Amino acid sequence: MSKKVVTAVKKKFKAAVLDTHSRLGDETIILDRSALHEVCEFLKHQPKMEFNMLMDVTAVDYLNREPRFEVVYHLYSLTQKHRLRLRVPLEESDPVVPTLTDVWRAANWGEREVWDMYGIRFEGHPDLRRILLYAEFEGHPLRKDYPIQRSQPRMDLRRKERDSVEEYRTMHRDRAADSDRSAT
Amino acid sequence: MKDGLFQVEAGSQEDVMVLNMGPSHPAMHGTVRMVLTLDGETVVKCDPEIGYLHRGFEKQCESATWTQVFPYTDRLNYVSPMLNNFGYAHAVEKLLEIEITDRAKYIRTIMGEVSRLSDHLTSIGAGALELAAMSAFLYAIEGRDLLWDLHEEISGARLTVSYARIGGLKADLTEEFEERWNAVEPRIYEILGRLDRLMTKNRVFLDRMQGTGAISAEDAIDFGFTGPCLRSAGVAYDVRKDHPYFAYDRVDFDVPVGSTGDNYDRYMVRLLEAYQSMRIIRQCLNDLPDGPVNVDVPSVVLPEKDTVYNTIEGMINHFKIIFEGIQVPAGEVYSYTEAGNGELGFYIVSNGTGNPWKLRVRPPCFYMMGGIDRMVEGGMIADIIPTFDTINMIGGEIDR
Amino acid sequence: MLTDILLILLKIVAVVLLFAMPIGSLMTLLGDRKQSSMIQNRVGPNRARLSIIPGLGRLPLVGIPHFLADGLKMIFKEDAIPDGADRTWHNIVPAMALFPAIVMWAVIPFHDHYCTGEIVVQNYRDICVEGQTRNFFSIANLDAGLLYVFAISGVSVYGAAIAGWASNAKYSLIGGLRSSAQMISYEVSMALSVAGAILIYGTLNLNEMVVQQGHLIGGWLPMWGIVVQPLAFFIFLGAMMAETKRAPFDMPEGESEIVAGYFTEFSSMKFAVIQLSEYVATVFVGALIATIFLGGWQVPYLYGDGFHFGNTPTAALELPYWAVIALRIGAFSFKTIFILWLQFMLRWTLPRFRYDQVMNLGWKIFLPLSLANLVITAFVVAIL
Amino acid sequence: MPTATINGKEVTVPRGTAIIRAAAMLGINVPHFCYHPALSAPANCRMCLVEVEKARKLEPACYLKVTDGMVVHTESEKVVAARQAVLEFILINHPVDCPICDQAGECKLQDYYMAYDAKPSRLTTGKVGKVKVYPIGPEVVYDGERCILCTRCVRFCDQITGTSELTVVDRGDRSEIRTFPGRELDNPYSMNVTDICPVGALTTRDFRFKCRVWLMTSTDSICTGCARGCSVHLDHYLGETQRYRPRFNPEVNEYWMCDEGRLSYKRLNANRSGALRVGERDDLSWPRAARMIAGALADAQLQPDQIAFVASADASTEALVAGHEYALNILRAGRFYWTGRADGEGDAFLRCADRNPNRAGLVHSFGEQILERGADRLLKDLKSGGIRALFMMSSALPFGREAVEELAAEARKLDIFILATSHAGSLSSAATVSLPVAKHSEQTGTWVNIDGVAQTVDAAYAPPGVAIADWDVYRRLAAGADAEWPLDSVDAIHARIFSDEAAE
Amino acid sequence: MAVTVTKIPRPDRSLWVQSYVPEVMRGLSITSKQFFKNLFTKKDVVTIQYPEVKRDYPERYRGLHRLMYRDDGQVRCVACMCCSTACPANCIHIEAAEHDDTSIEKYPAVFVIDELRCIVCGMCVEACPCDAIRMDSGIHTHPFYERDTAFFDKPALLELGGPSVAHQGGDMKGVQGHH
Repeated sequence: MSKKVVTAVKKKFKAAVLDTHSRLGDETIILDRSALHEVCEFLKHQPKMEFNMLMDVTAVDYLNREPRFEVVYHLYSLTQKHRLRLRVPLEESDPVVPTLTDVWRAANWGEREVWDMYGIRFEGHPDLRRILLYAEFEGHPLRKDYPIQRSQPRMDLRRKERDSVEEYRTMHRDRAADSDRSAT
Repeated sequence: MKDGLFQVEAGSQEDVMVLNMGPSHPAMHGTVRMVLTLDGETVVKCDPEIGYLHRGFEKQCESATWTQVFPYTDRLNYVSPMLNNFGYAHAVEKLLEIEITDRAKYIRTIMGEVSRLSDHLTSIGAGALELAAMSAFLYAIEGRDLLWDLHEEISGARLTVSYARIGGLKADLTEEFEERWNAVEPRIYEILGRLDRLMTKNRVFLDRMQGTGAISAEDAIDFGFTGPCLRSAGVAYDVRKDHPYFAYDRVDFDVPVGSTGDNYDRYMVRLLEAYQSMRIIRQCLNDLPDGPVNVDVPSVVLPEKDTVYNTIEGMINHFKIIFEGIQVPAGEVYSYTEAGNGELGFYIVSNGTGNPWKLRVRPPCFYMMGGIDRMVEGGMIADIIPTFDTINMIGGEIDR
Repeated sequence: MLTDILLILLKIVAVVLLFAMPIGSLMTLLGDRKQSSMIQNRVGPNRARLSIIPGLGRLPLVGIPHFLADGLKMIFKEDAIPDGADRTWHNIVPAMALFPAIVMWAVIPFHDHYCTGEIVVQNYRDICVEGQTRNFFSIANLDAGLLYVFAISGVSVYGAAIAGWASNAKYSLIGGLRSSAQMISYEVSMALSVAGAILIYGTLNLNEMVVQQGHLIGGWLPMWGIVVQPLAFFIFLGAMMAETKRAPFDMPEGESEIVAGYFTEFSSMKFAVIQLSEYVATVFVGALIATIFLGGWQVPYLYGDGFHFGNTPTAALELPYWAVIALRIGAFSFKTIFILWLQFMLRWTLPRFRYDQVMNLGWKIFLPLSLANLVITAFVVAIL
Repeated sequence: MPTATINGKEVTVPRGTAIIRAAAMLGINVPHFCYHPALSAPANCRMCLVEVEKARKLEPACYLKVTDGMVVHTESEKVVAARQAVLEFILINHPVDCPICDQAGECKLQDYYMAYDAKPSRLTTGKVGKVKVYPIGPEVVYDGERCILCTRCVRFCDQITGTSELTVVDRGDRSEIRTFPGRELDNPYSMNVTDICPVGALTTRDFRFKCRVWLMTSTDSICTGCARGCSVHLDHYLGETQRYRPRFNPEVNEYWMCDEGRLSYKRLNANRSGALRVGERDDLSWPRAARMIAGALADAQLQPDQIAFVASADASTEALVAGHEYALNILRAGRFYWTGRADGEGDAFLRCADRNPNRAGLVHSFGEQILERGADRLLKDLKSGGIRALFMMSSALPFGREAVEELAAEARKLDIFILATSHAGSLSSAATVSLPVAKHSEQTGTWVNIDGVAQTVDAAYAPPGVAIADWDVYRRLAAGADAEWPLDSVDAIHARIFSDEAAE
Repeated sequence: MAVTVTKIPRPDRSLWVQSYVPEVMRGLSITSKQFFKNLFTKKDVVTIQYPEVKRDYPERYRGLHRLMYRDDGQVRCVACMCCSTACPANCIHIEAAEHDDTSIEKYPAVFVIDELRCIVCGMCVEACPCDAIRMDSGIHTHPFYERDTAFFDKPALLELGGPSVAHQGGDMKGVQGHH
């Protein structure tokens, strides 16, 4: 079932598909990051594929391998009941992938966690903050070169956090401006 | 009122208040913080902040042997530890390409459902507690304790069970297990009935639950909801049915599905699923096959103690597994099981050694928390409480 | 004159220290802990123990030593005042909360006026002949007793509101705001719901109300408030519970939402006093409901000289006057405690309302219902 | 040059190559017990049997030479069955000793059993008991029950050391390894037999029960016991070196090392000090201490002739280069000395009389003439006065305790005595400034051996306390003196060392 | 297998429900039933009065560790370090030493378990190849007032222990070595 998906993607995005395999029944496409967004849009909306769920986003650090990082997406189709894994290799020097938040909103938190743990940036992410760790944390702990016993420096008390009232006011002003515009 | 601390001015629409709900707050179980922007009592903006219970689960696993990961998985969703155990074992077995024995499958199904029951009872009970219906909570907890007695009976611990092993189980069921279950079963039914009668039709409860924290099926899918939360929105996705594992393809059970995705539906899904779990356990106990609980793969399963004590062959086998860990072939696998809160995924990368190279958990409530702002914005502060509860976020799982 | 003052002081001491406070604070224990434990299949407090009778060992005494231990603990706890709080008000507020809760007791009649002479029962009333009636069993026999109650309960809102404000904490503030809104709203339906009873009994004097409830309709049914005003009873019960911020109307403290509401930032004895005032108020609710709706100190068929079955001038079963008084005070206490028990049962059974639902209930349900009740009662009274 | 096909892959090897070697060239490991590349092949363990096409039976891969057109299968069904049978036989009398056996974890029997057999034994009779804990030599203990009689140890003593102490006594299942009457396994290379023993029959007294092998981490390093600089596996656990094992290096030591060198790891652990002390203060940070030292040196207003720098033949070339740079340009020393261990006994095999691991590096950095100014000369010059400040690199001294005390007493009289040291001792307590430095197991360094072979090793674990690498000490001292410092990384130092060599 | 779906009913808001009273009464009937039942009979009370009454732990209960001993009372452990290797919490510290008796050869000179660090997973018991360590003492880890007291050393662990009945070492014991 999902073999067909792999074939179709291979056919349509010939240049971007670096490799495919289906070990243990997990269909996998290794993709170039340039086509990631396009492929995902295709996978989500194409009939008979309908990958309407992004199950998980994570990354793997293959230290001492070129390219070092890989972002891994697990997709699922609730209608077709099939799964697909997308892997996007990334160079250590340039760990950036386009965000998928506009395709699946689930990517929001998943990508935040990958950023937090691996320091892989997601271009176009609306709110790329650390999620499990605090903003002052130094380094990205799931990288293989982060020693497991490493301790973090003591941080100062935060004087002031993000000003949510201010954010809300801006939001409110924008909204008011919008409604003014639509009124006139 | 001192300026800058908080401001309450009359009249203007713009004047909102920021309220830090948590991390230390009675209802934010598992220490979560929600930065709320309030207009009166209405939530206009919610920014959930997690990570207060982050323990570096995935990092730790990378330096543990495959077997040593089990105690860590106990502490993921600590209300249903068995399900995490089995989910992880299932993933590694998939990577090892091992098919566990029939008896192990049935036992895993039984104990998994026992754990699921305890998870659902906790969620229902805690929801009642947070709506101040204390008695319902304690009834549910009483039921949960009975179930944990069963955990203890067969694994030696109530919560940190570490019961599964790769290729099978740590131990077989005890002889008295069925007897114990026969004693527990009517009491659980009684407790479920009591909860049902106390709450399901009570108007105070309905007013609090119906129409609050609702999420549409499209949004739920988009946010990656799974489990009871997705089913409450009307999507009948249950890993146990759609991709059966263990003995789930051999038992008969229904999938309760809601329609609106509000708190009431989530509560009902859990309540009805609890009844289904009871059904599954009964069926499995009736058909429980005989035989060994561990597969016959010496490189994976520790040999019998007698063999270890008395033969060099058993001793060598034992030693190799203990100090090297199970040698899992290089490769990657994504395995999924239905945990208490939804699809519990394990993405494992092995480089062929005794330790996982990468062990990613897909905690079901992580993605649900990602969508919680959508569910509470526009509601009132008080609505956060049942919404947060019916999502049943477990700190150990979301923060890992 | 001096004896009058002494008498009043004695009565105050008796009511406050022997009835309201002990029951109020014991309820913290028995109602909140022991009763809940029974409901929830637990044992409840029994670890603190006392040895009262030598040789019997240390006894749990249904948990009463816990209450003593708690009090002792509260005294020695640190009194923390948040940074930036208004210290003056923060310190005064517990007293402000306790004051109305205690003062309200002034008008509760524990028994009819004491008759120094002989009692003749006429038309279900005790009539004192050849003697004086002395007010021994209520602190003040006000003709506007009920109005006094409403007036004082109107004051009690300040305790919670100022406690919330003076703490300089957001949760406290929300709690304070919630409580003031809620208490003020429910006063309306509270007053309106008893208006029917006032019409029927034609008095605001609580003792007189009780006396009138000794009437037997058709010679067998006591004319208790609950019999003639059943709807008002439920409304009044609900409204009073909301007024005292008891579950399921405990929005102002709703611990799962706003931590502990207006008393989040109170600790040690100040916290204890606020708690105590709440419980004293709860007991007062019991006493007031018993007075208005459950016949107060009345025991059915029991009058000054003994039991009468029907409108007979002589008692079917004669009793000495002291026994009658004892029975009636006992009955009153029993009724009060029953209402308390009921309140606690409700508390341990029901989930909490949401803040806006409470307001809806008050304004959209209780108010129209009590108005309707009033109108219908008025008609009926007018026709009869 | 015959060409053979092994497991379907072709390989061309020199004539006379055994199949096992040819397979190794292809990356195919043929399991074996008795075969060792440096020893003769008796083919007695039968573990390396492989299937050679056209041969009537299975052939020992360690013994049979490759011939042209030979087709070999090393993992065929027949071969695996044979291995299982061999293992079953070997294990018949093997004791259930893994818990008390030091070899557990690196035992060939364990590895092969899991790889090939993993089946319960069919043995029902009792096992044959033999000698346990037999003191076969001063450094080595023998366990007869665990021995599988591969005779590697016997051949080692015959063919490598030529001392021939060992032999096999008795017959059948009572055979054991023994020394010849009146002899002991006491040659200076005796502990090598424990490395080559594929099971736990021969274990060293030193490492016995000290640490389980699977707990240790192994880092490639060298032995600093003498100028040979044998390549070793440095096995460490929890920041402490547990043992040395020889590492195959055809240019230096092949498969072997001497007992004395093997036990020299003890110096890495004894009396270690990681405390930084300036005067009476031991709570200083490195930058602060460096500033104080620079200040004190400036305040003393010394002439170059009053300042002496003592280089060490123990130190790595990096340390010596950086030390030289520091002594010349920042310390401005006018006198140079060197210290090192006194010469010992050498032989024609591995042991050198020169017990200093890096005399070549010393000469490279400081020039040939420094060798004339040794520790004795230093003592003499100190006594005669003239030296007011002394900087001494971490080093061993070539003379006995009394002379060391004498040197310490003289050093106490100096205005400034800076000692970079990794050990606590009388000299370090005599120093005005004691700078903690790392040992060779804790830092990157290059050592040049007696034959001019340079070996660079990496740190195995972190140094104790605030100790740092030698070259880093000079970098920090330079920073404290606000001086320019070109050698601010190992790479920079390497660039200098190797460009110098290229220039020569 | 087809997915059997049950649709969740939405309760109709009849007057029965909307008027609060009947459902409140129903709730009260449940709670007051429990109340009176427990007031008079204590039948449903599940609380265990802990220090006076102790629950029996099941046979498999994992409690405090104990070290088993040989027939002659010596510690059975041979310091093979399997338990400390298998321990995910790293709470077992063992120092091996040579025993005078060559049939024992190796014994733990130091055997310390940090019971506070222990996560009671039972991996050590599973890993022990000598039946030397067990967790079936039936005693749960009690609270410690000082950190030091949480370290259980060999004598303390042996005190909880008992003679091991496991037959061990194959038939080795029956055969005499010829030294």
